Amino acid sequence: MKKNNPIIAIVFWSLVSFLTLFPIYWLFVISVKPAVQLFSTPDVILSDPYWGNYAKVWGDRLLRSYMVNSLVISTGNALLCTILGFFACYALSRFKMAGKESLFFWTITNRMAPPAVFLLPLFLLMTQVYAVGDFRLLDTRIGMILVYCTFNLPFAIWTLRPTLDGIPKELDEAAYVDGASSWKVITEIVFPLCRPGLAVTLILTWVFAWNEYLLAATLTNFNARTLTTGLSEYVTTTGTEWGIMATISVFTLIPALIVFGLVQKHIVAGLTFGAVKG
Amino acid sequence: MQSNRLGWILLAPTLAILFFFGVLPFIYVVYVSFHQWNPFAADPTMIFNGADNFRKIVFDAEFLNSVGVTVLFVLFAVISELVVGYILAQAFMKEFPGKAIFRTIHTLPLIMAPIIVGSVWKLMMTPSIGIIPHYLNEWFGITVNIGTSPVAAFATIIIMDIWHWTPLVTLTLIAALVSLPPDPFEQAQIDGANKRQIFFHITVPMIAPAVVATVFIRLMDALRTVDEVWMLTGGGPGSATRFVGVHIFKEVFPKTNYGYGSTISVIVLYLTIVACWLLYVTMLAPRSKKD
Amino acid sequence: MSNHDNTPLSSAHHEEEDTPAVSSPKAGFLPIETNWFDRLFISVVIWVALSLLWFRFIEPMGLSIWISNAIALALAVLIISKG
Amino acid sequence: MAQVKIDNVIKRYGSLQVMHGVNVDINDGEFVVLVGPSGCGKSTLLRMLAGLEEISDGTISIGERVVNDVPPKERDIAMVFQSYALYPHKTVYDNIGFPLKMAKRPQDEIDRKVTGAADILDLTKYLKRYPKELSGGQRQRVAMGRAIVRDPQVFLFDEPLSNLDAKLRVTMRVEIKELHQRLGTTIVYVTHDQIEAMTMADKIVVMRDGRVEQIGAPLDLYDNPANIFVAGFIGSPSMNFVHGQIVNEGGVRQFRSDNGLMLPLPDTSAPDGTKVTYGIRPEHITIADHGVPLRVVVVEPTGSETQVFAKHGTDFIDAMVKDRFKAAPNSEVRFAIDPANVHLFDRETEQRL
Amino acid sequence: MNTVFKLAASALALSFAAGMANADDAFWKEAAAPYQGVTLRGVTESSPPSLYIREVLAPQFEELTGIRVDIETTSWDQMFDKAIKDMEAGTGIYDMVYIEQDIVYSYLARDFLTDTTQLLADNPALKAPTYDEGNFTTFADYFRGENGHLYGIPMEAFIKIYLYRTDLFEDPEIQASFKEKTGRDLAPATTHAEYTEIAKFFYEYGQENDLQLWGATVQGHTGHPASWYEYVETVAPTFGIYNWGIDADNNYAATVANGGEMNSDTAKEALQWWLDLRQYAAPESNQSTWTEVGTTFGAGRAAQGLVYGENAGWIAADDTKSLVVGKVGVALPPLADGVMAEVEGGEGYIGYYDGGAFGLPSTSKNKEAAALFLEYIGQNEVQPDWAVAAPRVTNTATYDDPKVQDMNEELGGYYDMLRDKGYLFAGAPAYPFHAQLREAMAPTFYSILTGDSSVSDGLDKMAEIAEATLTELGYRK
Repeated sequence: MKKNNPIIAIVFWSLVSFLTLFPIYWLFVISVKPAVQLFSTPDVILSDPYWGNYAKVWGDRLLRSYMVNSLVISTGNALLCTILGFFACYALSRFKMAGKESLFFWTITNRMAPPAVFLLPLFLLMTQVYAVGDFRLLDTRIGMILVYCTFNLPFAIWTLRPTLDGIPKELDEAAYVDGASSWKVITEIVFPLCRPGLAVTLILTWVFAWNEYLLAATLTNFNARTLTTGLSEYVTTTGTEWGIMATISVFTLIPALIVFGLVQKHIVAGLTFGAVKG
Repeated sequence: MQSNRLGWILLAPTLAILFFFGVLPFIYVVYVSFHQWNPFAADPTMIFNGADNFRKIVFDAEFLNSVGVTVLFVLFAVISELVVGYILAQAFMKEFPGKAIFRTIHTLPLIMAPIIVGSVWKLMMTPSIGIIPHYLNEWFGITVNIGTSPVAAFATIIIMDIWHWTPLVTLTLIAALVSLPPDPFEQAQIDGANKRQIFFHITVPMIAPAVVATVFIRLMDALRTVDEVWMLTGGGPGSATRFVGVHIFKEVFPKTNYGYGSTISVIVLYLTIVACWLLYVTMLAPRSKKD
Repeated sequence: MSNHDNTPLSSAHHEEEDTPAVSSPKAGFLPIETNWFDRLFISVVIWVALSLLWFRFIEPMGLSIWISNAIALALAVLIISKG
Repeated sequence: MAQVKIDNVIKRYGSLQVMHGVNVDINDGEFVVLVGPSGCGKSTLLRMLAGLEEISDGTISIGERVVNDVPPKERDIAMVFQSYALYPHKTVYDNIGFPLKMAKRPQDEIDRKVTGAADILDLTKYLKRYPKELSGGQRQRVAMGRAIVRDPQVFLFDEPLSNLDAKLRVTMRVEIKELHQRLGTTIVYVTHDQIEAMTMADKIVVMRDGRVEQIGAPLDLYDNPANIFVAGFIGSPSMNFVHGQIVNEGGVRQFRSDNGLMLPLPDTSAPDGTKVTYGIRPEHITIADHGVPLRVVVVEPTGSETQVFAKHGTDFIDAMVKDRFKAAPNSEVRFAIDPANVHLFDRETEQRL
Repeated sequence: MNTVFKLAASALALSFAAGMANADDAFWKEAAAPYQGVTLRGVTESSPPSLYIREVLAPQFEELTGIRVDIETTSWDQMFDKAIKDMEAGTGIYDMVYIEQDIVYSYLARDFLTDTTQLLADNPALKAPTYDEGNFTTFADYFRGENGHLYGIPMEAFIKIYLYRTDLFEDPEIQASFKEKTGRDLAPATTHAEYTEIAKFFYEYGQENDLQLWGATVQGHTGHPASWYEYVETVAPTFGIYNWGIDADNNYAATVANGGEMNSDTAKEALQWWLDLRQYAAPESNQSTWTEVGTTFGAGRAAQGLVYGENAGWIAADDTKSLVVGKVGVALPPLADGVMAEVEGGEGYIGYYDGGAFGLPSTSKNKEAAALFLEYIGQNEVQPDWAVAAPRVTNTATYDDPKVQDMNEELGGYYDMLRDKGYLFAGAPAYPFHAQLREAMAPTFYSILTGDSSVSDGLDKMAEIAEATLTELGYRK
């Protein structure tokens, strides 16, 4: 009906984008400033960038192994949560199980737990209960993948439920009539149809896992430390190495940026929290 | 047809993981919450003390204050995120050049780790040296000091949270708006509703499920906010930004007050679950049940 | 409208399809549909809330927490059986 | 109540023109049906009338007023959508009362009008229900109720029956027609179903590709279609068309198809050799011994009538006969055609000769 | 010290150590023989001395003995949490834990640590010829148990000192202007009043000349315990309030009413003096922890300040981080009348002797191998390079090394002060409840800093909270 003026939209969005980008830009500025310049009058415009921090971070073998751990843990966790969440939502949306709405709600509550106090029981469980012989879950990638499920699996279920509910049951039935097994119905009919929802769930759980700090800091020691815990090594009583921290931060942003960019177009299609039906 | 057994099989791994990594620790926390336990007390063992921790908590001014500021924070942050997110989502419903790029830019903060967000904002907000206080002072003569002004610190955290999490709200609202059928809106135009009336009578009720679902996620996450605040203000100035997450953190980390810390967590979890449950049964469940 | 008679249109009584059944009104006194687990949860919520309020306002006056527990238990029985 | 005048209306989407100067005059109290195949622009025209689409050029007036720039709510119209567009979160009562509430009418008036409309539409029992708790027909009537209470100058219906089953569609057709008679309001009704158009309309507007092909009373269109399109569109089963030319064989002017089928020719001024399309409606063909010989393809008895499909080469002709008729496939049948019922069209322009 | 510098230094040290390869090598190889295949794990704060262990000493040790050493470096609060959880739960993850001087009492109270003296006595094969407890400075005494045995091998030690800008203090124009304004010569303050006067002078000087310069540093974060530490460790002792104003021998009394000093008039005067200083301090001081105080001073934004010794090193010498290299002088903190006499007399202290040690948790599964590594880092031989890379001194012999002497020059005589005046400083009081008590009082302390509560009311309340908390913890009867 109304003609919208693209100029206004562009000006508006440029402003919003400026506000959005500025802290990220500033992160970058900090990463290319020598430490000696950080605590003096700030300049908005970047001049004479200093790449020493990048050289240091890139050359740090520990950080490289943290990067690998981060990738393995967040990818493993995102896949696990998305697949298990998909199965769970399929069950919740297709079966008439007693009390399934309560079950749905109570799975979500796992995300509400304030993390700090759960660290102690998790530590005890992972060192003393979930241990076989010399192997214990603490400080392992698989352990972190499982621990991250406590907040990501509820999220996956929450995001995927409307997607599953939105796929007509008739499709399953048609496939059964055509002779498919339950497994085939799930994997070949329903799963592909959920792709946008699955993509969004995958990316968001991945980002949540990638960015998690507190659990990783406490429940890993040597073998499974992640990039975010690497950050904490530069906050010390003898000076916080902001430049290095910012550089690591920039490094943590890049994979997230790539993953996010890949599924951009699915995001809106897949985020169907409480979608309205007719 | 399919038997319920398959349903339970599909749910089993989820329930197992949540049981072993969510429910068991929770049971342990509840167990500890009835004990006095500080490994650095004169008696470092776990001593059962009945409901004494709960007796203490209802008079604990620090805790009650932290609940208060948390509620205030969550209200401010989530409502602002909804309003800003809705405005931006609506703005995205129109076509304009470069829309895809702007949308990508707008979602960027989402991918940043809270601890990084806290660090960047700390550097930007450091009194006198940070770029924001510096130029606010230089250009407008406004002095902003998050070290002395509770309002400035609180506002900074809210702005930071809006900056960080509005994109999630925007995206879910765009998804909700895109999936709305156009007919009721045209019908409402013909029925004589003006813009405001359409918004309140048609748009709001029709995107309400998406809004509530988004609020739900944001509420849960905002209540757990620790990393950003820890980096930015450490809970200060005074106790102005000592949110429950930060409060619990201080109770169990430096103070190693495992017993009472567990009690606080149990109460916080209790309050969170009750709030979310009310939201869920009143706003979300009825719709999903009837469909 | 007032100038038209309000008798149903001649064809309106040709009821064609089945009108879908509306969910039956719930049985209990709670304002929402519940199963036993929900009601147990509600009882626990009330018990905790009551206990906390009791600790804060009533126990200092000398009334034991067990009174609160008894009330909560009674409420729980009522809610779980009748809710 | 008012007359509606659509004057040389053009619609463009960017550089794409989809409506090419449409003119329609609708009289006060008239039931006008816009009909045409999907994509012909009939819904767009209706939405322009409603104010939901912008008018690129030309004018639309309702009553005395040009409404080009008048927002929908001020046009004093009511509209029933194909999807019914019920508000899913409002009860039947609130759905019907919504326009009145928007107009800030007093509660007692809303109450009176809503119950009145509910009475008429037999919805009284369902006022407290939500749309999803109603059957398709009931939802449809709620949508109509919402239109009725506004007491508008013009009712707009956008394919309101297309989501209903066949039997219900017949019932609702009667209902809408009855409603029109009772209220006497101008109605503009869009459908792709020519039977709806024929049975309900005072006046039919046949559209194709953003143009009006013909305007007229139902039987006018049936008897005197202006072109092949209208002829083929109006009437069921649709008209037979055979391509050929006028020949004069031994002083008898006849029609000879490209396959050599000879058919009787009505009076026409067209000269011999003119290439024409020959149109004859199935219901105007009888079976008689003196008719044109053809081979039977299929015979379809419907009880009251029998439809006979027959061919000659690649020319197919079907007939709708009153009598019971039996014939084996590929046997010979003779179709008698009264030249008075034959329509001739120019093969190039497709216009009626 | 930035990483590049450190790594360069470490490469140097490695080659140096290799060149020095001496008779002791035989001992290490032999002693380590039974422990081949063992991996030692340690947790520490990622401070420069610890990073030196991770990057230099651990690889050296591995090369020498074949025992792998993994050092986890993390933030201060994470380190404590992880070490405590491990030792509390008895998981045996760590073979070495960092012990900050103030937490050693907590660890000893819980028997978390292994008696290294005893361990070496019991296993003579482990005793390295180059290792001797007598090599350590008196700082090691903080890590001795009641039996006088050593429970941690010192690895870093600093004093919190008074740093001032020599370029400003020695500028004749500034000196003249100061004299004109105050009637006395500009020199590092010896009393609190002088300190404030100098702060005020430089604050005004900065304002008048439109400089990014303020009068003093204040470690006054309004939401971080650093501010509490500056008050109790640095400011209060100079007024004669020791050990947080709590009398450990008198049933841990804190309030004046019960015989404590936490809310005494002197304590209030001390806090008030410190708070008043903030008006002359850089604006970021209310967000400053020990880190930012160093950065503020290093950025040349303060004329003087009380700065942790571990920061003095890079402020004075590292030009990649500091703008005031070569312009830093050190002095003793300003004192109230009579305090020096008291301290010389053996009662109290004038500032914080800070540092940490590496301890061997009782729960370790590789005690013997860990003891070898602890001996290794305790040798005199490894100290000088370490002291240069990360300014800290734990062995008396280190002071005399030429490299350390050069460093001393660069640091404006900091090492001399550490050696000669170190006895005036003291570690944190021997309480097993530091963090517990601090966190209990912190909210009130922060409310004093924000002005929500007055100094007098706040300290009164803090003293009460302290007693209540100690009662709850079971220390105060």
